[in-house]
Formats: sequence, C-alpha cells, structure tokens
Amino acid sequence: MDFEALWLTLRLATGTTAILLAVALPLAWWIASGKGAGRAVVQAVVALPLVLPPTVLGFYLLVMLGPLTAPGRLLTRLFGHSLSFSFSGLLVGSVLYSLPFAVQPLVAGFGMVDRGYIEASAGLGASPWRTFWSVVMPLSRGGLLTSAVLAFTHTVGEFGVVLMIGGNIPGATQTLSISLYDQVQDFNYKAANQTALVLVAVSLAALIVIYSRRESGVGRGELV
Amino acid sequence: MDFEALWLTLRLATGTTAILLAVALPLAWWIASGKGAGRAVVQAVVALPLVLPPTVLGFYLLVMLGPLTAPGRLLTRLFGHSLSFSFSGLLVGSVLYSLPFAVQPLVAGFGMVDRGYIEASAGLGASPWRTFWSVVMPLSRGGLLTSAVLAFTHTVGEFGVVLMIGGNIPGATQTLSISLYDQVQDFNYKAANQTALVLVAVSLAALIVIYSRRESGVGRGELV
Amino acid sequence: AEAQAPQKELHVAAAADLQPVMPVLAAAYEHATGVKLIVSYGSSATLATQILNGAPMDIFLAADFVFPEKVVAAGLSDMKEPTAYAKGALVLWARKDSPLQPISMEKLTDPRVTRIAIANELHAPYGRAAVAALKKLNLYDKVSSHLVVAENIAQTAQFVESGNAQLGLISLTTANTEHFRQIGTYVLVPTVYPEMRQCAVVMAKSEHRDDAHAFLDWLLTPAVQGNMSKLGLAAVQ
Amino acid sequence: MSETATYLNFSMRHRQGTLAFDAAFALSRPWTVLFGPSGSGKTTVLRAIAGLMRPDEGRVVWRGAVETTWFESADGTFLPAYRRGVRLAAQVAALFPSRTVRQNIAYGVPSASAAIVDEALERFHLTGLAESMPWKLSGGERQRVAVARAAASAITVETGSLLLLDEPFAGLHLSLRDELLDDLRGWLAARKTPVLSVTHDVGEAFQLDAEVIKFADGRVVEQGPVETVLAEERTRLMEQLSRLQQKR
Amino acid sequence: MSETATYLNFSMRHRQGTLAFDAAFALSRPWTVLFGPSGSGKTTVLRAIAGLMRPDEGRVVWRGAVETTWFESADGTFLPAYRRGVRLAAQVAALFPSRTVRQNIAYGVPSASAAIVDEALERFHLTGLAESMPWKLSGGERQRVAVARAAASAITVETGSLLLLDEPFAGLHLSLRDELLDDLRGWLAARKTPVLSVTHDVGEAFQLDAEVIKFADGRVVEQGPVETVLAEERTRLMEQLSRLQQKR
Ligand SMILES: Nc1ncnc2c1ncn2[C@@H]1O[C@H](COP(=O)(O)OP(=O)(O)OP(=O)(O)O)[C@@H](O)[C@H]1O
Ligand SMILES: Nc1ncnc2c1ncn2[C@@H]1O[C@H](COP(=O)(O)OP(=O)(O)OP(=O)(O)O)[C@@H](O)[C@H]1O
Ligand code: MOO
Ligand SMILES: [Mg+2]
Ligand SMILES: [Mg+2]
Repeated sequence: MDFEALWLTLRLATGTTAILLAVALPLAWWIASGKGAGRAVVQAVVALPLVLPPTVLGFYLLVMLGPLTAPGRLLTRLFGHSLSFSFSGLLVGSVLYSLPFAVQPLVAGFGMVDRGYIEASAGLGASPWRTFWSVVMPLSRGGLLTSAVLAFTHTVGEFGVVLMIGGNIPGATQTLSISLYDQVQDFNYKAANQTALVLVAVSLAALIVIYSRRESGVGRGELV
Repeated sequence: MDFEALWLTLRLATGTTAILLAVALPLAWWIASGKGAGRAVVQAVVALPLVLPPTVLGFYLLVMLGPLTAPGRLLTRLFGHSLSFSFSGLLVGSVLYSLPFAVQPLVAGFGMVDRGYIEASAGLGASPWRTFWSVVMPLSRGGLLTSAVLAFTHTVGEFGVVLMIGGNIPGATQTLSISLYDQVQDFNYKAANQTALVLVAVSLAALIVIYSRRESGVGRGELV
Repeated sequence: AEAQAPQKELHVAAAADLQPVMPVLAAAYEHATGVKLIVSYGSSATLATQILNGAPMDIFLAADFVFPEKVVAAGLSDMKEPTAYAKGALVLWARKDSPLQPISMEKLTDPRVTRIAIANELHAPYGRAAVAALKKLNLYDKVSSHLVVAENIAQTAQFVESGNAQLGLISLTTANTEHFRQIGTYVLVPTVYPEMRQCAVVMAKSEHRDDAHAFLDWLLTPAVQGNMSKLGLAAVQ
Repeated sequence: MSETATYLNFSMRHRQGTLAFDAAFALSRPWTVLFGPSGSGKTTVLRAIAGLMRPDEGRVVWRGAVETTWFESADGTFLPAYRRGVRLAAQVAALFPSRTVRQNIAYGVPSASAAIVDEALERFHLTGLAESMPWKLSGGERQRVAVARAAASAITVETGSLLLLDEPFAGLHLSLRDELLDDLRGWLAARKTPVLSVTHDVGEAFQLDAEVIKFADGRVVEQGPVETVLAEERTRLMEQLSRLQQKR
Repeated sequence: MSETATYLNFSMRHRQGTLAFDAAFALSRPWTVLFGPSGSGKTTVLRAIAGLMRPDEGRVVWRGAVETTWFESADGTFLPAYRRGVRLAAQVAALFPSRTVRQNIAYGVPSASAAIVDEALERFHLTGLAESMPWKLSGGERQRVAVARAAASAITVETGSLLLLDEPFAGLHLSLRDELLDDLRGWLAARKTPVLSVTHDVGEAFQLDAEVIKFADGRVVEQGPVETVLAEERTRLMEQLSRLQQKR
C-alpha cells in the first residue's frame, strides 16, 4: 500500500469535490430554475467532457496548459509555475472531467423541488439567497448526495486525465489509481490486489455509513 | 473519421444504456422505496466500480472472463466464445463501469417522489406495477434523463475498461474513443482534432435537443 | 475460385514505439503478399497482459525481450523463445524553439530544465532503457526530481512536444518521423543501456500460425532489415 | 331508521403519536359521514379502511356479494390497497402533475368504461377544464378533480366498491358544494356505491341528510341520523349567524 | 362605518386561462375578507398583492408610514415578494418538510423575536406538536401551522406589514376555528397588522365581523360590512339548517 499516493488521492478527491460543488450548485440552480435555449446549451456543454476519452481530454488540457498557448502562458504567470505536472493541474483536470457528475444530479434534484415551497419561503420574507440555502438545498439533498458521491468516487478512480497532465510524479501527482495501475502493469499482482482491496474496502465502509443515514423511503411531503 | 468505430461506439452506448436502465430501474426503486442496512450496502456496492481506475477494473474483468478462471471458462462455454475481446465483453465491462451513473440519479429521483402520489394511485385501484410506471416514472423523469445521458455519454467516452477487455481490435472492439486515442498516440493530430470535433459537435447537438425539451423551471406540483 | 477467397488477415499486437513504423511495414507486406495486417497498439506490458488472458492475436511484436518471454513461459507461443526482429534506439529530444538548443546530453543538467519526460520503467521498455542510461551516465540522481513519467513512449513524446517538458528521452522511431523532425531535433543517447532487442512471438492458438510465421520471416529478410534504419530502428545483426 | 344490509364492519385499536385509537363501527347506509374535530383521527380511519396503513389491532370486513376480510390483525390478513374494492379521495388533492384533468379522472377508470370520464367531467363542472394541467387549477377546482377521479373509479369497480372521501368539498363555496353533493349522492346511489365521507362542516352533514359517526380522540362518540347527532353543532352555528344581526 | 386610513390600494387587469380580471379595491379596515366562488380569482389576487405573480396591468400601492409602490405596470416597477412587507399563508400548507413545527414557525421570525414563536405555538394550540415533523400532522394541524407561521412572521415585520391568508381555517371544525379567529384578530390588532383573508365560508365571515369584498369572475361585485354583503348567503345557510328539522 502506497500511503503517499493514498494521501494525495484523498486530497485530490476532497479538493475536487469541494470545488465542484462550489461551481455546480449555482450553475445547476441557474439551469434548473428556468427554461430557454441558453440553459439547454449550457447543460449540454457541461455534459461534454464525458464523450471524450479521458486520455484525449488530458492531452488537450496538457497542450492548453503548456507554454505553447497563450492561456497556458498566462496561467503559468499567474500561478508562478506551470499547471501541468502539478497538483493544481490535477485539480483542474479532475474538476473539468467530473463536472457532469456534479451538475446533472443537482439539476435533476432542483427540478423536482415544488415551486410551492419556494413561494412559501418568499411569502415569509426570505430572500432568494436564504430560500436557496434553507429550503431548496434541504429538499434536494438526495441530488446533492449523489453529486458529491459521484464526484468524489469518480476522482478517486480517475486515471486517464491524471496520468496525462500529472506525469506520475510520486508525492506530487502519483495518485493511488496510478500507483495501482503501475502495479498491475508491472505484473505485481500481489501488491495490486492488496491496494485494490484496501481501496474497495475503505470506500465500501464509507459509502455504507453515508447511505445508512439516508432518510427512509420515498419522499414524505405534503400530500399524504 | 473512422466510421466503423463510430458505428461500434453507437451500438455499444445504446446497448449499454438499454441494459443499464433495465437493471437500474428495479434496483434503484428497491433501494429508494425502503430503508435498512441491506439497501445501504447494495447502494454502496453499486458505487464501487467508480473507485477503481478503469484499466484496473478492466484488468480484473479480463482475468475473470479469461481462460485462466473457472467463471471465465464457464462463460466461454455458455456463449460459445470468450467474452473478452468481443463485443459482448465490452458490453459487460461498460455496463458494470457505468452502473453507478445509472443507479444513483434514479435513487435520488425516486426519493423525491411524494408518497402522496403513490397512495393516490393505490387509492384508485392501481397495482404497484402500474403505479411505478404511470406515476413514479413520470414524476422522476429528471432522474431518468440524467441516468440515461450520463450512462450513454460515459460509455461513448469510456476508454480504460474497453481498452483492457476489448484489446483495441479495429472493427471488432476498437471504439471511437480508442480510435481517437490511437490517432493522438500516433501524433496524427489533424485526424484526432477532426474526430474529436465531430464527436463533440454531434453530442452537443443531441444534448441540446434533449435538454431543450426539458420542462420549464423547478417542479410545479400541488403546492403553488 | 481462389481469386474470390476473402482477403487473408493477420492480427498483430504491436508495442507503442511501432506506431509510426507499422503502417509502413503493413503497406509493404500487403503489397508483397496480399495479406492484410490488423494492428492493435499498446504498451508492451498491456499487450502481454491481454495476451496472457486470451487476446485473439496471431503475433506479438514487443519493444523488448521480457514481455514476449512471459508469453513463451505461459506456454502460449509455439516458439521456444522470442525472436528479435529489430533493435530500438533511445534519443534525447527537444523542440526547435527551445532555449536549450543546440541539444546535447549535457543539457540534461542545465539549470533551466525543470521537466524531463521519460516512459514508465516498470512497463515500457524505452523507460527502462532511459533509466538505465541515466544511471550509467551518473545523471540519475541529478535529474530524478525533474522526471515526469508517461505510460508509454508515445505519451512521453507528447509531454515534450507540447512544451510541458523541456527534454524527453523518446524512441528514435518517433523522433525520426516527419512530424517530429519538423518541430525538433535530437541526439542519440550513448548506448550505455542494455541493448533493446525488440522481440516477437507467434501465438500457439492462432488459426493463422503459418501466415504469422511467414510475416515474421519476412521481417527478418535482408531487404526489410536493411530498411529498418529508415524507420528509426536498427537491424538485428 | 330502517335497517339495511351492512356494507362494512370496522374496528381498530392503535397508538399514533399521543392519540390512542379504540374505535368500532359498521357502515349500513348509502352515505355515512365521519364528523369530528381536527386531529381526532378521521383521516387515519379512512387510511386504515383503504389499506394505506396497518393498525396495531383490529379488523376490516367487507360485506359485498361475498364477504371479504380486508384486514384481520389476529391472523395477519392484510389485503393491499389496490386489491380492496375501495377508492379514496385524500384530504389533499394529489393530482398527477403530468396528466391533464381528463387523464387524471380516467386514471382509475377501465378503458371499457371511458364514457364515465365524460360524465364525471360534466357532473363536477369540469368540462371546460378537461385539458388543463393540474398546476393551472384553483384550489377548489383541484378538490373537485380529486373527488371526481375517485368517484368515477368507484363507479366502475365491478364487484361492488366503497368510496372514501376525506373532506371532499372543503374548498368549495356553499351553493356549488350543495349542488355537487346532491348530484353525487344520486349518481352513486344509482350504482349502489356506498360512501364514507369525512367532514367538519355541519352544513355539509345536514345537506347530505346522512348517517353521522361523531368521532373524537380516536373514539366513536355517537352514531345516528344527522339531526340527532349534530343537534348541538347546528344550534351553535345558527346562533353565530344571528348574533351579528342582533348586535347592529 | 367609521373611515380609517387606507392600508393598500390595489388594481389589476389580467387574462389567465379563460378568466379576465378587472378588479380594484382599497383595504382600510384591520381585517378584510375576500369572498367568492371557486375559480373566481381570489388566490390570484393574493398572489398579485404578495408579488408572486405579475399582472398584465395594474398597481399595488402600500400606504404605511411611507407610501411604497409595490407594483406599477405603467413604469415597470415590481418589488419582489421578499421586499414587500407582506406575509402569506397559501391555500395549501407548504410546510418545510425537514423542519419541525417549531422550526417552521420560526422560519420567518427574526431570531431577536424568538419569544413570538412560543406565543404563536400556544395561540394556535400547537405547543404539544412543536417538535413534530410536518408529515406526522393531520390536515387541520398543518393548516394551523401554516397560518401561525405567516402570522408570527407578519407580527415581527418592523415597518408595518400586511398579512394575507388564503382560506386559513378551511380544514378546521367550527368551535376551534372561531376561537382561533377571535384570538388571532386580537393579536394582530394589538400589533396593528392588517389582514386580507380569503374564504368561501359564510360563518367565518360573520364570525370575523369584517369588511367583505365579494368577488366573482375576476371582478369586485360588492364591498362593505358582512351583514350587508353576505345577507343573501346567510339566509340560504339558515334555511338549509332548518330544512331537515322541518322535514322530520
Ligand atoms: N404518521 C403519523 N405519525 C404520528 N402521528 C400521526 C401520524 N399521522 C397522524 N398523526 C397524528 O394522529 C392524529 C390524528 O390524525 P388524523 O390525520 O387522522 O386527524 P384528522 O381527524 O384527519 O384531522 P384533520 O381534520 O385535521 O385532518 C393527529 O394528532 C396527528 O398529529
Ligand atoms: N397559472 C395559471 N394559468 C392559467 N390559469 C390559471 C392559473 N392559475 C389559476 N388559473 C385559473 O384562474 C382561475 C382563478 O384561479 P384562482 O386560483 O385565483 O381561484 P380561486 O378564487 O382562488 O378559487 P378557489 O376558491 O377554488 O381556490 C381559475 O379558473 C384557474 O383555473
Ligand atoms: O512498450 Mo513501449 O513502446 O516502450 O510503450
Ligand atoms: Mg384529516
Ligand atoms: Mg384559491
């Protein structure tokens, strides 16, 4: 078991999930709370990273973050170092690649919130901001949970993008999934099995804890 | 543009999505319509394929479906041919790998259906089967759409699992994502850009059409 | 009736460094014999793993001796040992617009260098050769903190080509392509690393064993071997 | 009061929150009204009869052409809601949001009896709203659709059914309510479909001229004709309506 | 009727489905009742005042300490709901499902005025249910929570507010309703919070002894004291209650 890689993976997955939720919440709410060509286009664009194979997406990112393009040079200037082959670069890649998993379930969840609750909140003097956090979010926690779990687990297992823009540097960009891959490629099946087992067991335990706290059954609202 | 690969990808994504929905609908409904340790465990297990890097998952599948294991030999006997390096094998791998994307949004969607609608249906003499299809499904179509879109697009872009158990055989298991990967690996950027562009443009158009048909705004239910 | 027979096909698993090479060889072979080669590329390790688990290949062209040997050891080949079909060469490559030009081995320790791309030594033969060479030249400790590791030799080239790494230890097969010669230059890495004997094995279960052997024999003919250097490889003798 | 056949025997003992149910009654008139204060357990009784909840103890026996035990805690019998010949319009109108008014009403009607849907639309003054989506309806309109939906379905049950209405016309003004009540009573009586409806409205009970079960705190206080059981409530209401007149 | 200050001027012209609104009225009594048949547009008027919908044409002007234009179609003024000093209890009680009764009532109350929450719980007979989740409540209990929630919030608005109640006690039986109405009226009057409530119940209007706006088909038919405006309805109800008595 490669603890350095495990630690890196945890940091990456946590960071990615946090950034994703910060981006996805307002974006999903904007998409869900209206209709129109603009929103449909944005929703479609958000889903796009999925249709490209991760290594190819990683390749394009690598080129874009590199010194040959203007945005790449600008970002390098801004961050003081090149984003490729760095932890920040991994974050960028993981956020982009898992964006669909974070946004889509939230849009679906928000879309099922009855407008009546939102109006009830406004009718009690609550601002849209307060209504979103105090009414919409608690009602959509199923979608939020799905978003967070998919974003986190997908980042833990992410491989293609990370391999490409990370450069497999131990301690900096070698995540557990890459270390596991290397073990398999090296025909070191004993180590690979052990790593995979730990990964799966820990994830399983965490997920069971999370899902056990889920509220019972289908929604109990106002209509029983 | 590799039309053979495109056609293979379309068949694979369609087949995977169809199988996934057939599996995910009853599974998600079972998870959502009750509470208990059993359901939490199943829901957690369903999310597991995500934490393993796809190539590693593909590797384990490859070993399991291959001639070196008893289940592999049994399946080979049953199907008349080895599942690995065949279209059926790709289907198995893609279904397994995209299962979380199909199940989780459905669970979230079902969990937001107000119990009152289900009871109204039962109080009109509808069987649970009819209630599920005529009441629960229309109410959860946001979750269903998310499931289907994520499963389909994720299969289009899927790469690691397919590469590993498919073996990159042109015409048989070389999907568009692998062909695109090969073009990039071959430094054939012109072809790669063209393939990526077509893939992205077609997906974008399809997704925009799908999302434009989405019903307006947040849910309008009984509480306005 | 024979003219109507479907075209003969041969399934070839080829290491990533052969990606620029195989199309040339396949065209020549099809022209000469009418047999069509269907090529699946991957790193030597991936291909070996797949073959050990039943990949329906007729012949495996690896980038070294180790991986085909695993296939022989598993009893999946009809050959007693892998046959070398070419020798690979490692080069140090940089972009033409790099401040490190003109390129030389000394540039590996230039203070401006922060990223050097190599292939993964665990499963890419060119990676193993690169690490061996750096160690032999007493450079490894000086550059190890600058290494970025790609999964195969083609990705290694992409790391330097895109400018994200300033230098790359890549295969001559890649450096020798039209595309790479236009945008960069290279120097051969001194052959202090173990010789990269690229070996092939024919699969015992193949239904086209004879055709596969015929192809391997063709690869070893003096005419083909004589052309290897144009493709960035060297003849086996 | 002439004794007629008994449609349903009901008994239930149950704890729910702070409320302890201990109630038993029989339905033997075409229309029975369950009358009682808020929180007394009326809705819960309806849900127990419909099979949407399972009391701790008790039995529900349907006496149609054949006698059927719907629920019997002693031997664990519990027929799920959809297998009891009962139809329910709940207290809150849960109209299916993606179906029009017509489709909502048709939901519980076998396609062979499609004509019933039009009849129900007309009887409930909903013809003009037939193609409207539920979210466009006013509160009273929704209420009418929910009742029409349950009534139309009850009428088409073949083996004899029981219609349960939870505050069916709570959202309607007097004149429309009375008109609908009279009409509905005639429609259901012609089809021999007995009704148990919940109300807290004295006027509604009088208008129906029904058997009344007065309910309080999970218990049956009294059962009998409306003018006997609700005499006190009527007096109170009439006083209220006269008071102001006198004040001025 | 003694003339007092006007709280609100309202006018609206609007098409909605088949209904054409053309209504104008002023609120100048502490409690005004909007009375009218189902589908006449009462809820829509409340929503227009609250800022939950935007009429095609019209204006809503609040006359508090300072006069504020909430809506003016001529110049495009439209203050969103939460910036009008108005509080609304809608026709269907949309209680926030993940909050207890107490938390629901506290939702619209600034934390500085937390004592109001306990007072509201007590006045609405909800103290025993304070920690219950909404899905455990009966229909009438939910209704009370929704009204308590809006009233508690209205009372704590600093600059003077208007309370809108859409059929506040439709789910309650007579005696409790009357008690709550009287109590609520006193509570709000002490805090000078005017009320506009919707009802279709004649008894409720009389109990409130309020100014009544009789509404039909999107228009104001009549406005004035209850015994004048609803004289006809009262007669009808009293007849209904006497009829049966005489029949037997
Ligand atoms: N699921 C539940 N869990 C706990 N208590 C409940 C539940 N459902 C209802 N109750 C309580 O049981 C009592 C009876 O509720 P019920 O809904 O049967 O009353 P009701 O007579 O229909 O009242 P209303 O006229 O207000 O609708 C109420 O006090 C309510 O709070
Ligand atoms: N969003 C909408 N779109 C179209 N028509 C609507 C919409 N909302 C309400 N209506 C229609 O406008 C009319 C007035 O509705 P409103 O809800 O204001 O009536 P109401 O007087 O409150 O009736 P009730 O007493 O039944 O609640 C109704 O006929 C209704 O069908
Ligand atoms: O097996 Mo390779 O060609 O060194 O990636
Ligand atoms: Mg009730
Ligand atoms: Mg209304």
